[in-house]
Amino acid sequence: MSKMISMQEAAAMVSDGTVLGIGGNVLHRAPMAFVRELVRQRKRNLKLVKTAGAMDVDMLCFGGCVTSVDAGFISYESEFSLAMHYRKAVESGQVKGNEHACYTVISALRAASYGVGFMPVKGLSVSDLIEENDYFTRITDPFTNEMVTVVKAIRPDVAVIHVQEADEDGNARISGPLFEDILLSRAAKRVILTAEHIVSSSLFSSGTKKADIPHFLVSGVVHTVKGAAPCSCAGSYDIDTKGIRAFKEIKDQDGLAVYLSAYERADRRGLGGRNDGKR
Amino acid sequence: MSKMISMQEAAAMVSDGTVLGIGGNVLHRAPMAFVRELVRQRKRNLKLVKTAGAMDVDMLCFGGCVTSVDAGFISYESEFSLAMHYRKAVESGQVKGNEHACYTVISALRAASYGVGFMPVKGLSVSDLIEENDYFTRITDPFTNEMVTVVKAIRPDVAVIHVQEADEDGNARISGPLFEDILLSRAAKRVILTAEHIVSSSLFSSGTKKADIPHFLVSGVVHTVKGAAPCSCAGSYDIDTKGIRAFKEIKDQDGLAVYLSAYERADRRGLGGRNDGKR
Amino acid sequence: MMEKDNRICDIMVCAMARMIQDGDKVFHGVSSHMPMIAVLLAKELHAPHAVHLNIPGGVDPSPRKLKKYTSAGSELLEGAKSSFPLMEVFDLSMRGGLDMAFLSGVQFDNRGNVNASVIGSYQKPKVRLPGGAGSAVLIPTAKRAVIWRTKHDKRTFVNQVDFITTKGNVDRIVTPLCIFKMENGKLVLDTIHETSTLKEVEDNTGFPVKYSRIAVTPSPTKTELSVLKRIDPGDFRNIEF
Amino acid sequence: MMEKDNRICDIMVCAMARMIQDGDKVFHGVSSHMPMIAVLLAKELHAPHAVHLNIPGGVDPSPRKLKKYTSAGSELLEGAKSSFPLMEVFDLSMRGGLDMAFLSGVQFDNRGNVNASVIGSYQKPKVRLPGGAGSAVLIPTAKRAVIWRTKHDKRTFVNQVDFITTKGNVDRIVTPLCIFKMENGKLVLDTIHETSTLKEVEDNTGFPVKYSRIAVTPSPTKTELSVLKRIDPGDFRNIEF
Repeated sequence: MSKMISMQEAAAMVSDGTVLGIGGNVLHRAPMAFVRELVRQRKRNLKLVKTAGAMDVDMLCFGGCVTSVDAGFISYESEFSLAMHYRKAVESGQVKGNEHACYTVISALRAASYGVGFMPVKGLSVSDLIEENDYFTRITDPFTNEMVTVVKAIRPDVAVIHVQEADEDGNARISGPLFEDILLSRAAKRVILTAEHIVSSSLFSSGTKKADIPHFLVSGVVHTVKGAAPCSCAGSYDIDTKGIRAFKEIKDQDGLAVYLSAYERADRRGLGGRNDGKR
Repeated sequence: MSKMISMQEAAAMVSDGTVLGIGGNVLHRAPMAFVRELVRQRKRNLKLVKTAGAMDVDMLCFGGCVTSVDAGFISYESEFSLAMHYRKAVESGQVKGNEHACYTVISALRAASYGVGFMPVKGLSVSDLIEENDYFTRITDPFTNEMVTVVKAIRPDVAVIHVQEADEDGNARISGPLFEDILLSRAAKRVILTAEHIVSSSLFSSGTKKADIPHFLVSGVVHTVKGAAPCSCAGSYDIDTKGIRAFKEIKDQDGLAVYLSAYERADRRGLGGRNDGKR
Repeated sequence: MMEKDNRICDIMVCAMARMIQDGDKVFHGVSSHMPMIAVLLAKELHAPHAVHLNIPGGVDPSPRKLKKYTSAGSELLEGAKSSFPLMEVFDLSMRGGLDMAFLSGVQFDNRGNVNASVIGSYQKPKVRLPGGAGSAVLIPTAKRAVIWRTKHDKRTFVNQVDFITTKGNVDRIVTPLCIFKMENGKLVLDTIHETSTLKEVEDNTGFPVKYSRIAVTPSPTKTELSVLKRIDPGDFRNIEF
Repeated sequence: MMEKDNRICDIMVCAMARMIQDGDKVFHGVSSHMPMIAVLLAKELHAPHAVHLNIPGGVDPSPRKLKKYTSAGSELLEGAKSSFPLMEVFDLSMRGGLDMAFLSGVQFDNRGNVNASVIGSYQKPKVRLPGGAGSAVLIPTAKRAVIWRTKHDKRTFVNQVDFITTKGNVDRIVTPLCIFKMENGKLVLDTIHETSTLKEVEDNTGFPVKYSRIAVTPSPTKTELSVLKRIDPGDFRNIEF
């Protein structure tokens, strides 16, 4: 059963208020085309979830789409430095920055994927984060009677993951670093894939490496060449420095609209439907 | 640093009373050569851990090596039927049969691998197992106030896993079904590998599939051709029906000694040392 | 009831196959030739989009040759497009995503309690059973748990199980004589196989058999039997008889 | 102290490399060019059996070319024999198996408290920082946490951090001026770089600087500098200055 849809249809699956898990890590394999479409569709009150985000989270904050961010780290790393839109949005009170260790996001996603309400976390022992956030608390280990910090489960309503290869049914394979994307695909209620290449299913059944994400977890597949750009996509392309710098230099919403419209045609090239983009 | 050792040295790493995690599943990729050596070395009071065991657990019970078994299922499946030595050992009180669901073994290993003392388990809700066993209890989810069953962590002192390919340093790759062996390799304090083939490290660094088990988790590697026989080893050999039937027909300890000695030479063929069995 | 030529194993496997709906994510475990073959059959006929999940983790495998001794071997990876091993299947069920699981047990009572653990007391068992494998966590969490058992006698269907391994979403219990269903928390007779009779069911059941109407388990069709011969040429669906 | 030709980045990276012992399992995360290069350097020289762990998960990678913009890219999978991604590195640390982690933060006090979260109050921050990434769980669990920070001023080394993101097994803090070590729960001066002076350290530290004796951070050797040039031809160890 083909799950090929257009970018517009895919983004329409994210309603205002959605808890949205975002694949990739910092400037790597972030689903930027999908993120741009969310901003174009003027989504509001999204609750973002990511271990370590960068341009994706920053752009959604700039677009006014976000009400909270659960993450361990939001920054562009050394060369491109801070995520200023995220930072300002938190400082102004527009966005609630729910700080995690990257590992407590992982633990919260594990809890969701195991169908339980919380996960004990060894390392978070001495930290003001525990008192300041209602998603952390301490309980007693019933076997040892020692105190242990636990984190509340995070079950994203939707996870969006950019992959190098997917078939029409939604079987997908990630090349290079997986980051937390396999876990994310299990923890979320629905999964949307954007895929550089739409491949024949037989590639997975006859090849040496099976799909990392099975079709039955996936709700929609968008054929999206350069779907991570200007972020990197392992094996396909590295970052587009100009595209990142241009974004960082935008001053206002008009500038953002101009920036987004420059990508619009490419982002929406995958038209959906069975024979779209098949190679 | 070569970790190649002989089978005798490897089995000597298992002292009496060891909590021993065993790789594979039912009649597949069980580390039978290692199990036979444990019986030959007359280990005592081993505490076995496995999701679904068969001949491995049965033979160790027959050999009088076992004091407890934590498992979800112990049987040879349909054709070869029940694990009678295990069964009798539990019924006589010689062995404590700590019944789990296979999933609660997985959850207990996950807890150990995450460094925490327990793991919440969604599914174990209505069951006499909870009251009858001190490794299960119910606690309150601090976020939802609902009751949830938790299982106590199991951290094996030693895990033994039979793999198709390992290098001398202990990097290892499993072909075919992984079962719970990757998790087991993380949960245990020490890992011993028996390997059908000792391969060059460059196979992992240059090939398309990296090692599933990294060398730094591994304490010893034994070159063990037919190390899972008479159980199956995916891609290498299927079960040896005669070898299984012959074991099931043994009546007493003398018969067991004869059976084990027939395998002794083959089991101990890997001599340890740097250049052993290199291909 | 009239005696027909159909074998009990075929009646059972076809009945189990028909319980699988198109699109269902369905799991079977070890020692489960009949459910394994039922899943393969359903996918060939009315439920091509059912998702076959198993212990080795091959999603929708096309095994070239089934094995007599196992339903958890590497052949269940053959032709699979993705890998989703046991651990993940459990997680899927825990978070509410498994539609159907085929499970077994050794003792059942008419309140849906399942015993796969011991006969006698747990701490000093008269008989130690192999264990419930996935049952204790899957029967409560899979949307529908279908139990099959190749024995139907008063030691299997009892007034009160010796030990409650689990209880939960039991939907049907398929036996060599009949099919029970759970209705309002009670086990009631659903259908009787053409090879059996109501009296035979009653004589071999340790609790009073309840039913609203007596129906016969639909016979295997010619198509079903011919597909069965193709996917299970070794007749492994019959090894437990 | 005499002024020498050595650059601060080289002094810091070489000092960090020397903290890695042969056989150590050592992790660095994002925005971590200096530790990444320190690990690669240590493995080339005194610690060939150190195990290089990172976010993409390549164990002991041999990246053909480092990237200026990231220390978490796919080049860290190149040449690796096994894959052990972030999630697994965290688990390893939680169960006590990580020997060393390079981490950062923005504010430190002399009791070993680390702030990577906010300046001001958490709920209404004056400045929202990027976040501690792995720090909050790795600093307490890695056997030795080494912190590096390319700023050394009174806003960084404070009498009392605004917020305790974490506290734990801080072993050393490497700055552009000096190296602090934790001793009996207090931060004390370990060595001063040849490019700096005690006065400069004191003038730029918000708490009284304690020390038992004043030593100079060992200078980079010719061998170290030549290996650095080879493994980091783009001079990414210097990008934060």
